[in-house]
Amino acid sequence: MSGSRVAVITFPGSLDDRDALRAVRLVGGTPVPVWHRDRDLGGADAVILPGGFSYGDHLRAGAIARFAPVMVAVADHAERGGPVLGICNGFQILCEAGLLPGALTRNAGLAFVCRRVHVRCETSATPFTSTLEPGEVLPVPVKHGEGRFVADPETLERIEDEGRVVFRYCSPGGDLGDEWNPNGATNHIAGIANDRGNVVGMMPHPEHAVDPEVGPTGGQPLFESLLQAVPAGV
Amino acid sequence: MKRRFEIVVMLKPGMADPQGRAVEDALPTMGWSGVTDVRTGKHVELTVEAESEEAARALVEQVAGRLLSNPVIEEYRVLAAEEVG
Amino acid sequence: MKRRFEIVVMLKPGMADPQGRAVEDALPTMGWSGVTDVRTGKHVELTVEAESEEAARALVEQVAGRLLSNPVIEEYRVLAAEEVG
Amino acid sequence: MVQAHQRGDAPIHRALGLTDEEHDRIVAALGREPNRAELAMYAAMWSEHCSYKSSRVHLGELPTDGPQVLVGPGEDSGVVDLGDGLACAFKMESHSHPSAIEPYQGAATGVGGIVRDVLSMGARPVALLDPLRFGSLEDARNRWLFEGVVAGIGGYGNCIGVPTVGGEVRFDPAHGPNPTVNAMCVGFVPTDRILRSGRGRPGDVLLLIGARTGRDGIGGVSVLASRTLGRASQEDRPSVQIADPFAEKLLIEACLELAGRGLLAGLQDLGGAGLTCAVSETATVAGAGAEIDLEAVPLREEGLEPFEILTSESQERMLAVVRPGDLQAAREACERWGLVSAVVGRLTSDGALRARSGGRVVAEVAAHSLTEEAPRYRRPMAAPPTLDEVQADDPTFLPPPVAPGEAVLRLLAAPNVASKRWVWERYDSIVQGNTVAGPGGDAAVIRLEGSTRAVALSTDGNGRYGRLDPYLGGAHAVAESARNVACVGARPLAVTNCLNFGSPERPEVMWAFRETVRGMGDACRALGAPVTGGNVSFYNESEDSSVPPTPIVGMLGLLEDHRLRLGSALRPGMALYLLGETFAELGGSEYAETILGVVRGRPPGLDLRREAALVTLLVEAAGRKVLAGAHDCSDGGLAAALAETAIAGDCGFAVSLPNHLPPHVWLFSESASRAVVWLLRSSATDLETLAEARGVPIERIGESGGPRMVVGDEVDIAVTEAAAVYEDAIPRLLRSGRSAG
Ligand SMILES: Nc1ncnc2c1ncn2[C@@H]1O[C@H](COP(=O)(O)OP(=O)(O)O)[C@@H](O)[C@H]1O
Ligand SMILES: [Mg+2]
Repeated sequence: MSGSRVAVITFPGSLDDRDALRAVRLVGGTPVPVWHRDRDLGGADAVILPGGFSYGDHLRAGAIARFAPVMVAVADHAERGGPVLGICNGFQILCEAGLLPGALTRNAGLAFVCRRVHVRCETSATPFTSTLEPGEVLPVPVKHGEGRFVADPETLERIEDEGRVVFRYCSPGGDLGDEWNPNGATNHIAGIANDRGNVVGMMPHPEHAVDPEVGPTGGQPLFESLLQAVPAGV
Repeated sequence: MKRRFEIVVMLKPGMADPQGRAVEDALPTMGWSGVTDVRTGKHVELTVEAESEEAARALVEQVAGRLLSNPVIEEYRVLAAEEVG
Repeated sequence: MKRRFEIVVMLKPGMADPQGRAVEDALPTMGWSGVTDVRTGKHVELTVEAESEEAARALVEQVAGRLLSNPVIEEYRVLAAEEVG
Repeated sequence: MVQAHQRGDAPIHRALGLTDEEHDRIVAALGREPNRAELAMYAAMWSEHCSYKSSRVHLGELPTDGPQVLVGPGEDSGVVDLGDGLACAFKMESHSHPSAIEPYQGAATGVGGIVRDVLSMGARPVALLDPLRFGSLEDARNRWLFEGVVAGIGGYGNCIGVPTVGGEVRFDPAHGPNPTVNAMCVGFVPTDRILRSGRGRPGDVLLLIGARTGRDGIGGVSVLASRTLGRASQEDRPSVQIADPFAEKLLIEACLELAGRGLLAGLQDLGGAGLTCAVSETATVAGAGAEIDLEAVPLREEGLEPFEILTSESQERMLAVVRPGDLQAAREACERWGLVSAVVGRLTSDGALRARSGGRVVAEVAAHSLTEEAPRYRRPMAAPPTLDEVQADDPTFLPPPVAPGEAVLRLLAAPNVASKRWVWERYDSIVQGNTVAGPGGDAAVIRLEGSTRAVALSTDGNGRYGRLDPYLGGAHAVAESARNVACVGARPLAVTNCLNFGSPERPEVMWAFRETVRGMGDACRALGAPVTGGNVSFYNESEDSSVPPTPIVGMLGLLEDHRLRLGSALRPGMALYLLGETFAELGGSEYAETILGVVRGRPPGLDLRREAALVTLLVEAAGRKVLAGAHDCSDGGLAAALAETAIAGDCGFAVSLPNHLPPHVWLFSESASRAVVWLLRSSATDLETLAEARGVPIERIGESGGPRMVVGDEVDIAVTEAAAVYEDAIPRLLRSGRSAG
């Protein structure tokens, strides 16, 4: 049987699109490649904006990609409550497009960082974390140069109060602290959701954490949650 | 009619600027003292072809506000434009 | 006496400017036409404390030429300074 | 019409790096004086960088064939068979000169160049490695170079989505004015889709794809490669370019789509000598000629002279050879990827390379006269007079000034040994999702998707050895890289290399070069790993100093089943063995440099039969699941090897000292052909039997476990303390600059 259809968008400069397609396949979903010039999502139930350096990350990461024709379809999909996951560059694009609040700025260390980190799930109320318990810790890799989440105080307060922080960087044991925060993100924020919870952005790479042969497996629950949220053929 | 514009994009006053900080920290090690409040940003120059000065300016404001800068973290200013025939 | 300086660092003319090119190529697809010769660079603002305007300027020239830019590929200009008491 | 070039302008050819003799050869080849455009073409093509005129005769001594070799030296990169219908293209190249004056852009464009070499074979780039050499980090300029180069390599590799999975960083005062920046790229290609050159036919179209052409590196090849850095850095500004990794990413995808759809008869990267090199080589190998129209070349700025267009080295461009019938499809694919493409010419049946501009011929030369008829020199060679004396002065028998325990900690903090995490955490080492083992181990492991096979990759080169004995320097570089891939369980398959030297016009440099090549050749033969390609970088000099002989070897190993891969992180409760024999060899060792402060004596000897036996044993034992892990002994000897595995596994050990050698000699000797291995006690006899069968000396030295590293009564250090020293050494050196004045 073919599982739920998950679109993965390829922008010029997308890098982890193949990995995201592979991850969808690995957990039993049906990957649907979508091109940045396309005007629809190929009838997909959910969509992933993958990591990479769309348009070379010129100006700001995601600044140019958010104008791509396909982003209209992404916005519609989000509007209808469809699941949208932005990973790394995808997260940056969603923020630039205004589908998520805040912005992702240059890492505090001023350098790209590729490292295995741990993130703590803060809410089950998204299609990507429904099978997780708040407080659960996942090992996942990060690899980015502009991942420091920032937002103005009011926005930040709202995100926190409404429980829209999805992941925070933490120790293997789940404790928070600057030494566990790879980019200086405000409140150790690694991922957030929109007010309805259907649009999620995160800097860590769950698609690089599904295959035990090449890394940790902390990304599996996200894809499993997604397949449950959008059962095949619904 | 063509005009050359200069646009400056800087982080909003409150926003941390790690790069500016790094420059500030590097200065004393190079033997330069007395420099403070270093802020870094982007400088963009572009040529616009439009019937009128107004039309050109309007376009530049659009591009600067929606593409060159992100209002969530940055602010921009357009420096005086000059005609380039 | 404190003065605030603005320094613009741009790639030398003739040097490829991939960022400027990427912006220029993207603009039409966003519905903005008539923009050409996009060049991007760095904009740095800093405050200098020195006895005289000359001393301050000399320091800024040093910093701009040796730390903020690499003369091999870039050129800089110092925009008018203003006193900040 | 072609206007004659007056003898009066003779200095022009000299300014372009051509000797008067070479100028006369050009006149002879043309039967007339060359015009400016033609002169620029010859100057570029006959430069050391493009023609290998000083190295060719020696490189001929390297072994280049074997059943695994599908494409040997000569093409853009070598290709070897991996089985399962897949092949591996790989090559290493230098970009030291530009990096020395603009570290970020210099290193970044170096990565771009080597990636295009692999792409030219139709291969998807799957891994990058970056062997680097700098002066001491105590010096501010060296820190600027180091941080800039690392940022540039990451800035490019990360943006094109090719994981940087390995490399080296070593520090030597002689590299201060002349840093060495090499980059290696590895690509995979279906065996039946390898793009060999020479498939072009008269009538085929030359399609230029990618970046527009600007005044980049005009005469740069000649000036950069033929003048010493001190003089060049004034003249060569246009030769440092601004990298455009985004354009490169599009170029990779577009070219692979064209190759995959069978739309290419050939593909050439544009590197040194730009269009001239790409077109003349394409024509020569096809036994054809070529017509190009310079006005068809998309330009970045107006008013380029014909000679500038012909020799511009603008980055991120590829030249595709396309059958006329495939042209439209090819151009549409480029457009889809947002790339400019332009028909700049076609292959002809006469052997001439003819360039037109404005309808008139601006250059006309025999294509092969640029390539095959380039000069070749057998330059004078002489061993440096002082070498014997330096070698005779053996530090091995100097009394140890510090206790072994302290020596271990100081070695772990020595930049050559210390952790390079600061570097490789700045690189995306996992993109593409096939990195089974990234940086930090003996060799990186990249799996072949949909197969249990994987390649193992390592780069090595020990500057001290090369300086003290170029022959051994070359041989050890090959041996250590083979040992490194064997330590993850992989069989050495083939070698690429980059030979970084001073001016070939100096007899002692040329002698060292020849010795190095001899050493590499012997080691490659003994280890069954032929050389499939590489790069020679001469003139790594500034007025006052030259790099020591710096051969860097990139080894490609094959792992039949990556699930049997060995790690270098120690695990508790294991039996610890030392494979190989330890001799009193501290000459040129890290211990001698760091603790005794001397780089003298004779480097460790190398018995290639022993090395081959060790490699075979490691591969065999790994394949039979006898071993739990392995780590080779290199800089810092057994002590450093043990400490590195302990730190990697956060696991201590207790080993006992033998009585046939003084403790510091046994701990720090850098005798070759050795590795530390650990295994379940129950496997001990299996290992001993295998070792005996292979004739590899084997010694059970102790057990793993506990929080401390204990060696007899001589060393007792907490693993956490050692780890702190090892991990913080390089960050601390970089910080010291920031705080201190
Ligand atoms: N410049 C670099 N880029 C990426 N990885 C590096 C670099 N320098 C060192 N490494 C990694 O650090 C580890 C140790 O390097 P090194 O001490 O040279 O290994 P070895 O001595 O076994 O050859 C290796 O995995 C190597 O790939
Ligand atoms: Mg090693």
